[in-house]
This record gives sequence, C-alpha cells and structure tokens, in this order.
Amino acid sequence: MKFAVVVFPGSNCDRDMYFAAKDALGEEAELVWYQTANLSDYDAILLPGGFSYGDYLRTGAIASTSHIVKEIKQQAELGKPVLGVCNGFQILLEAGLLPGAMLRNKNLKFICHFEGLKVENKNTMFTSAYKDGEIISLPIAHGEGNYYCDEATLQKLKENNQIVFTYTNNPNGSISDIAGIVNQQGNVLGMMPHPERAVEQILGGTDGLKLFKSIVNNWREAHVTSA
Amino acid sequence: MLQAPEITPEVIEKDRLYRDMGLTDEEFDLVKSIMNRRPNFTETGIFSVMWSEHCSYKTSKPLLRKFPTKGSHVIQGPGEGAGIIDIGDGQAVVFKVESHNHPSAVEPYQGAATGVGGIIRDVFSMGARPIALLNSLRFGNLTTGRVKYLFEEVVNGIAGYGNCVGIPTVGGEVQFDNCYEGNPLVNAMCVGIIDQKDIQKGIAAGIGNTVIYAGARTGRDGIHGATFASEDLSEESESKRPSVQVGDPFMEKLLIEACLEVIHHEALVGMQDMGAAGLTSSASEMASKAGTGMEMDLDLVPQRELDMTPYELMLSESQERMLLVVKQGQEQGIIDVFTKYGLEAVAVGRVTDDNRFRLIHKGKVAADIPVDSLAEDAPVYHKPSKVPDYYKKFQQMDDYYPTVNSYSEALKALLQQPTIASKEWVYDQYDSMVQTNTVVTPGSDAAIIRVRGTDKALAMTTDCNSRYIYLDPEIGGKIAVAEAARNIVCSGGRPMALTDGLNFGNPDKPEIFWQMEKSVDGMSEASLKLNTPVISGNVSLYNETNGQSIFPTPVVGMVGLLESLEHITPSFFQTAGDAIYLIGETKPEFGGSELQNILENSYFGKAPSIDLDVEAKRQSQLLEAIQSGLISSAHDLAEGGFAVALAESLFDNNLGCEVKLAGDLTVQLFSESQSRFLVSVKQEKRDQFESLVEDANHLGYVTDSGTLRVNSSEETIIEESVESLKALWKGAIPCLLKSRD
Amino acid sequence: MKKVKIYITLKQGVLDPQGRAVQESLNTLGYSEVQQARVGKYMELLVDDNEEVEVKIEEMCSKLLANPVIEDYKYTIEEGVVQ
Amino acid sequence: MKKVKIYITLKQGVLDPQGRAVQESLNTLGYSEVQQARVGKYMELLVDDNEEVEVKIEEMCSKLLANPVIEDYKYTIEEGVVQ
Ligand SMILES: Nc1ncnc2c1ncn2[C@@H]1O[C@H](COP(=O)(O)OP(=O)(O)O)[C@@H](O)[C@H]1O
Ligand SMILES: [Mg+2]
Repeated sequence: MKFAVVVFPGSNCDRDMYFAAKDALGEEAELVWYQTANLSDYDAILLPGGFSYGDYLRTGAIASTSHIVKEIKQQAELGKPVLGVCNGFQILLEAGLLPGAMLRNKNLKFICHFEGLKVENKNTMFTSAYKDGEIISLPIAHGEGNYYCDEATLQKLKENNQIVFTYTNNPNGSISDIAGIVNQQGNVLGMMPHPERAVEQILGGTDGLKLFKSIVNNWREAHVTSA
Repeated sequence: MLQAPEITPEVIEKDRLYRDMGLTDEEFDLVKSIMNRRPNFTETGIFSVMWSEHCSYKTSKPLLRKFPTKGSHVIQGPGEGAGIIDIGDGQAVVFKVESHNHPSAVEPYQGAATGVGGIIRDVFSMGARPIALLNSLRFGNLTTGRVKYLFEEVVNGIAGYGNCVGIPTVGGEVQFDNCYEGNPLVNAMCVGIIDQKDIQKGIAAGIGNTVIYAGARTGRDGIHGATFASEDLSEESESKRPSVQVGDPFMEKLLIEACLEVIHHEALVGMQDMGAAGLTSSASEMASKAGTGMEMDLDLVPQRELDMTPYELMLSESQERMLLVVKQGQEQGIIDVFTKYGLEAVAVGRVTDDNRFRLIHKGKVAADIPVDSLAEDAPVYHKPSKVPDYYKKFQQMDDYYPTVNSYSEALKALLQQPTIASKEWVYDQYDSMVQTNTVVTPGSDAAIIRVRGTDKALAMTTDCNSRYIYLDPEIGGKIAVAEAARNIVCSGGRPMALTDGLNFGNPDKPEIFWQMEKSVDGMSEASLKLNTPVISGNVSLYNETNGQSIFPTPVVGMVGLLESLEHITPSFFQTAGDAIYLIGETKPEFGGSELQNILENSYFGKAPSIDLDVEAKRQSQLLEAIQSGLISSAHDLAEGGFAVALAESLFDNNLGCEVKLAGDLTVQLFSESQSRFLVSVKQEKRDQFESLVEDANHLGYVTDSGTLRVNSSEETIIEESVESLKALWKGAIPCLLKSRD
Repeated sequence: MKKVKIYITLKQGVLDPQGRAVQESLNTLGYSEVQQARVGKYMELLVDDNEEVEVKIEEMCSKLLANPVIEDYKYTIEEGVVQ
Repeated sequence: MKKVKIYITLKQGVLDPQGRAVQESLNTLGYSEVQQARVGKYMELLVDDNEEVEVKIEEMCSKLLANPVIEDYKYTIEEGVVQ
C-alpha cells in the first residue's frame, strides 16, 4: 500500500507521519510537496500536523485554499482513505471535507501530553483494529483543538456515528468531548491526537499503530475482493 | 531618527555622537587610527555594534580563554555559530546557548520568541538539523502582577516559536528570586545533529564569489539591539528602546528546510545567520574569517520599509535572515531552492580580495572599512576585580543551621517553593514530542532524544544554581557544571561537552568582574575534571536594574551520549520492593539552601563544599552501574536535599517508600550537600551494586503503600500520602499564577 | 487605492474563551464594570481601485478571511493611500 | 450600559507576519489588487454606565488590552444593551 504524506509550507509532523507509515507500519510512503498536482498514484492520503502557513489567520485556513486540497477532495470522492491529524484535521475542516470548526483551547494555551481517548466507532476503515469502546492513550499537541459545530451538525454526527474518538478527560473544551470525526462516507478522518507519535513502545506507547494497521487491513481486503 | 547624510564625520567627533552609539572616547580614537580618517555615520555605527560587548566579548574574552575547549571528541570548539562534538558513526552533535534577557524584559513574548529563533539559526546555519530546544529562565518571585506577566509571556513566546517551527522543547529550568525581578533571564539552547561530511562553516572564501541574502526583508527592527544588550536596564532604556523585533516562526521553518537543502548544493561555499548586529556582523565576520573582503550593494537588500539609510540597513536586527556565499555563476541553483519554499533570495554583493568591507548605497560608497578591524581588532579590556564585602562577611559567618519544628511541614513547604515545584505548567505548553525522537520528555533529570536509525541517544540538560554562585562564585561554578553532569549521568548518559550562558551584572564594577572571574575559574576546573569541554557559549552582561545586579548566573547546558537505548534510566522509583540507596555523604550545609530561603528570606553564609575528585569518581561509578543494568532509577539531589529528592522519586508511579535515617535529622533531610544521588536497585542486584559503587548507603525500600514514610531510630518522623504531596508540588505554580493582584 | 477595514467577530452563541479571559482579567484588575468582552479580528487591506471592489471584498471575506461556521464579518471601504 | 469597540493594530514599522501571509494568500487566490494587509484585533466590551468610562477604557487599553511596545489602539464608545 502506498501512502502520500502531503507537505504544506509549515507542516512539521510530516516526517513523523512518514516514519510511522514507512518504518513502524512497513508500507510504502512518500512526502509530497503541496504543489504536486496529482495524487492518483497513492492509495491513501495523510495530512500531517504542524503549523501550515504559521497558523496565520486561522489554523488550516490558508492551506485549505491550495490546489492540492481540490485534488484531495477528488481522491476522497473516489473513496480513498484520507487522514488529517491535528493541523491536517484543521485543514479538512476549513476545506469543508469535514463539518465544524476549531476554536482555541479553553485554557488559551498550547497543551502537549498523552490523553485518554475512547474509540466510539470501530466500524470505520481507520478503527477496525481497535475494540469497541477501547480506551487508548495518544499524545495531543495543539493550541486550537477545541472542536465546535452547531447543534444540528452535532445531531447529524451522532446519528451517523461520525464521532470516532472522544476524550476521556476533555482537555480543550471540545463539544461533546470530540477528538476525531469521519465524513458521512466514512473515508475521511480528522483527529486532533497524534497516532503517528504512538507507534513505538520507546516513545511511550503503540496505541496509534492500530489506526494505521486498520487502514492497511481494509485496503488489502478491498483489493483482494475486488481482484 | 538620526539621518546619516546630515551628520558629518566632523559633527560626530565634535558632538561626541559616537557615545550615544556606545563607543568610548578611546575607542573612537582607535577607530580613527584604524581608518586613517574620521568615520562617517554609518561606519561609526558599524564599529559601535561590532565592538559592543555582545559581539566582541571585549570584557569577557580574557576570561573565556580559561575554559578548557579541547577533547578528542571535539570537532569544533567556541568561535563558530555553535560547537560540534563527535558521537561516532560519522555523526556529530551541534549545540549552543544564547541569551535574550533585555529584549524579554521589555517585550517578553517577542523577546523570548526571537531568542529561540536566533539560537535555532545558529545551529542550522552550521548545516545541522535542529532536534531539540531547552531553556533556562529566571524571574523575580511570583508575587507581583508584572513578574507573573513576564513569566507567562516568556513561556508563551518560547512555546509560540518552538512549537511552530517543529523542534521539540524538551527541557530546561526555571528559578525565582527577587534579584531577577526587573531583569529576567531568558537563555535558550538548541541542539542539532549533522553528518560530519556536511559540516559547514560560516566562511566567505573564494574571491569573486557571490553574496546572497535570503529570508525576511530588512526593516527598522531592533536597530542597535546589540548595544542595547550591553547596557544596564533603566528607566531611560524605556525610551531609548529599539523598536522591538517580532519573530516569524513560519518564515524560520521555511528557512530551516531551505538551508538544509542548500547545504547539499555543490555551489554553496559558506552560510551564516544574521544575529545580533544583523548584516554587519554576519558579513564582516564571514569575510574576516576567510581572510577576504566583501562588497555589498545595499540597494539590492530586500527592504520592508521605505527610505532606509545605510546605517539602518546595516544595524537592523530583523529576524529570520541568512547570508550565503555561493560560487560565481551558480547563483540560480541556490536561489531556486529558496524560491521553492516561497523565500526571497537575492545576490547583494561579492567576495573581494582587498580585505575591505565596502558598502555601496545609491551609487556612493557608504562605508569602507578594513574588515579585520571589525571582528578581530576590537579592544580587549582587563577589568579590575575586587573581592566584594558581602563575600568576606559570608566567609566569616558561623555555619547557618535552620530550626525545623515539623519535618513534614518543612517538606511540604519546600515542595511548594516555585523553584522546586513541578514545572509542568511550563512544559505542558511546549511540544516536546514533535520529530518523534523524544524518549524522555520534560520532568526527568535530563531529557533524552534517540538518534534515529541507531541504538544511541542523547541526554541533555540546563542547570545553574545561582544562589551558590552568589555566595561563592568559584565553588558555585564548579557545582553548576557538576550538577549538569549529574543529571546526564542519572539518565544513563556519559557527559560529553557543555555550552555556557554567562549572565552577570555590570562588569565595570570590580565586584561583579570578580564574580565573573571566579565562576569561570570554578566552571573551568569542573569541566576539565569531568571531561566536558566548553564548545560554545554566550555572554550577557549589564543584567542590572537601577544599579541592582542579578545573582551571577552562568548557565550550563550539557549534552551526554547514551551508547545504548538500554541505558536509559528513569528518575522515578519503578517497583515496590526495590532497595533505596543514597550515594554520598551528607554534611550540615544550608548556605544558599531552599530551606534558608524559606526561613530567612535571604541567602547568606558559605556555599556547600564540593570535591571534584569525589564527584568524578561517583559519577563514573554510577554510570558504570547503570550501564551494567544494576540501577532501576537514579535521581540527583539538588534544592531541598534528600527529602525533596525522595518525594520527587515517587511522583510518577503511585508507589510509596519506607526509609530510615540516623544522625541529625534536619541535616539528613534538608541539607544541600553536593555529589549525592538517590537510586533504587532490585534485590537481586544489590550485592553487585554495592561492590561497584562506594559510598552507597542502604536506607530502605520502595513500597506499594502510596505513603512516603521516613523513620528515625526511634519513631516515624514523616508519614504523608504521596498523592497529597504530589498535589501540593504540582499545584504550587498554577496556584500562584491564579492569584492576580 | 482603497482602504478596506474588515471586522471579524465570533458568531453569537459561539463560545469565546479569549473574550472570557479578557473580561476576567479586567474584572480582577478592578474594572468590575466590564460585563462582557468579545475578541475578534480587525484587518486593513489596501486594494487597487477597480470597479468591483465591493464584490471582490465580499468574496475574499467569505472564501478566506472569515470562517462562516463560527464567524461573522463586516467591512467598510474608503479612499486610501499607500504608506 | 455602554458598548465599547476597540481596534488594536500593530505599530507602523512592526513586522506583521500574519498580514503578509494573508496578503500573499489573497494574491495567490487571484486577488492581485490587494497591495497590503495588516491584521489586528477587534474587541467589544459591554461596560456598566459610569462617569469615567472614557478614562477607564483608556486605562484598560494601555494597561492590558494593547501592548504599547508594539501596538496602537483606538476605540469608540456608544450606547449598548446586554444581549
Ligand atoms: N523552562 C523549562 N522548560 C522545559 N522544561 C523544564 C523547564 N523548567 C523545568 N523543566 C523540566 O522540569 C524538570 C525538573 O526541572 P529542575 O527542577 O530544574 O530539575 P533538576 O533539578 O533535576 O535540574 C526537568 O525535566 C526539566 O527539564
Ligand atoms: Mg536533577
């Protein structure tokens, strides 16, 4: 399986994502500069964390207007898995691939540490390797991870089981403890916690690895059946 | 703003305008004799910044020569952007510390942020990828609104910059004492890693080669920042203040990537960042080191504001700028790399063979100076030194002995002292994990970064107990180095080398100069003994407010090497049943202690003693024990002594402990005697441990009770729930910050 | 040349942690008369004269400068000069 | 009740990385007419009526809301109602 890690000016978890896919997972991965026009060669698209365009204006806002985001939309419509982590999630929100918006953390500070998460929906191509309701621990590192959406959107997210991860101990003020959501088709996941930082025991845990493994497993299955 | 054209060389001399720029009468005469004429306004400005303490080290140079700087593993000692050490396998580690004290006192967020940005550029301009940031901070007591504001904004600024550029901030230290109230200290350290074959030095060799300017445009920010950093802070500096520099970490991130790509470009000859004194120092230092000259056309320099004068262009300290020397005819390849990242890169001059530093502005020569005179002919001063009266008095005093009514209460009070309390409030705001190499995050003795693709890791720390240095700069200087090394050893690393950030008051005062001399003596002796040469550093003088000096604060930043990831050793107890040992002897030493601070609200008497032979032997025995797999946890004893170290060892794993002390309990619990370690050892490893490590006293066991219990030969003297002690320790700083006045 | 002033505020009903922090610290400093604080953005653009300035500004605001999920915007257009 | 509108801008000459990023991004989106963008803050306070509103607001701005080292501020005071 071949992953694209999209690098925007100011991305800074791009290499971490790359190492997670390549070394920890053992799949093919490439860093793809944001001026690349075409992503059809890749089986999955990873939008890494960081501070694209310095987080100026609003997190993810400027990156969301770049051409590659249109290409990502098209690939997503074809059903390819798209994972946005942290700034990647913020970009997906700003681009309208996922509903809602980010506000500043309720304590107005950047926060960085491991947080407990609950797997709310294991029936996605990103979470099938987890147990239902599994409590996992992943690092967070953000200043604007306070997820917000209006009441109607929240209802829809709930009805469609789009809430994939919640915080066990809400660190940032997110509505309904939301840490990660998928789109209605289930192939675009945005999440604030960093699974790519938890793929080796020596870095404090491997709870993030199952997320990447889920993507690979589901892709393999799809390709075996369709072949 | 002074405009260059109207001020003639005659006026500069007659009205002694050079004094406003920081040159003395003698220095101005020296400039005249070097130039064989009167310097014009721009030239005077250039001399004044290059000869400021910040750039020329004119007062500290004679002292810095005392530092041991050599070692078989030292690839680059002091003198370049940063020092470099060999860590084997063709790899090297680059690091340096830098101060940004005065800018942070005026505008704490931007002051701290641009301090971080500057030290990062020092590291990647050598061609190294920055892999970690640390800092060392000093503030007044957290009792006034202003101090709280400075503290919060400095931390915020460090986080704002470091998090954005994607370099993990993995460690540091913060101390609070009244002497820093008006003059906080903000020292930042950056560590980078490089393949030895890529080591790039800041040289401008190759006559005819092209000088390229890259990065942010030049504005009127921080003009005369270098001079400013070399003066006392006073009411006056409020108005004289240079317009503050604002950092752009996004630009820096792009610069890092572009420069690290350009490093591999065959056309690149040399590269240097524009730090203090901006274009002036980077260009003239590059040219001077290579024994060449340089000519620049200032009209080509990208400018952010209209009508900038040559003086302003040369002295601006706008951030995020680099200067490169590139092979003639191959400029485009280099410029293309910067363009890819959306950065401006422009040819602004060329390397010449006449050893002149020549600047052209609007077709006219704006400055023409012998280049060596700027970097190398700066005056060097041997300042008078005098033993301060306070020191004589302290030496005469009887040893201070504190009266403690309740050991439990004293422990609780100590744990809540901001200097001892948990710094989680600080480091939770730093992205300590980006780059996914941080094996030990902040909160331990030293941070540990693994070297990806190898079984090696780097341990790093910053340390400096300035109270001891105030009481006795020579002993205190030794302790600062020893403490840093202890933190490295406890984490499982072999101390390799250090960088120093020398923060002192006004060196024109003989008592302050004495503090500088003696601390450097002490630090030198310890670095020699512990085999940790000084490979880089920074000097920040004139740290005074209204005549009141800070404690002498020579910060030590140290890096150590772990040969195997298996040697990583936690500072917290690991398993119930492990035996607890105290390595080292405890003497009644309370001068400069945290307990003295609590009880007397001041520091006096003698600093704790230190025997460097004993220190070195203990460190090497402990390291051997760690490398032999005998140690479950190791923690050094520092502020607050044994009791605090014992409590801290319990704050991670919900364990408890039971230990027994004999002798004078106040001394055993709270003395700050040096060269001591608290370790835990598995039962089955005890014999082997005891035969390897001398001076190890078995005091008790780790338990699963969740209680910290200390017994004397007669009774239980402390029995406290670990949970509640931890709550006090963790809550102290947030609690102080919450109470606004 | 036109000078465009743009005011971006959080929508009514969207929590404003920054505004709350401002209000609290003003209250703590003794300004108990401050009942509410909201924090938004203020931008100034210098734009070359052209016929559809207003249309364009409207577009810029809705496409990039404000996020309609959480923010409202207003603007004024006046004559301006490059500084 | 008074409604106070406060506009905080970076001082002339102070680097405005955010403004630069906004301008470049607008230019990239095709709005080449945008020559400059500066980004500041906009605040709205609701303040109980009292005689010295103006004095107090001036104080709040200089002490807390703006950073006089790098920022300028302006404000207007109008009648307001609690929402
Ligand atoms: N300014 C800071 N930035 C990052 N980490 C810090 C800072 N201050 C303290 N820490 C972390 O908190 C822990 C305890 O610090 P300190 O009390 O100075 O320890 P020690 O006495 O062992 O040097 C260390 O891991 C240190 O790195
Ligand atoms: Mg320690």
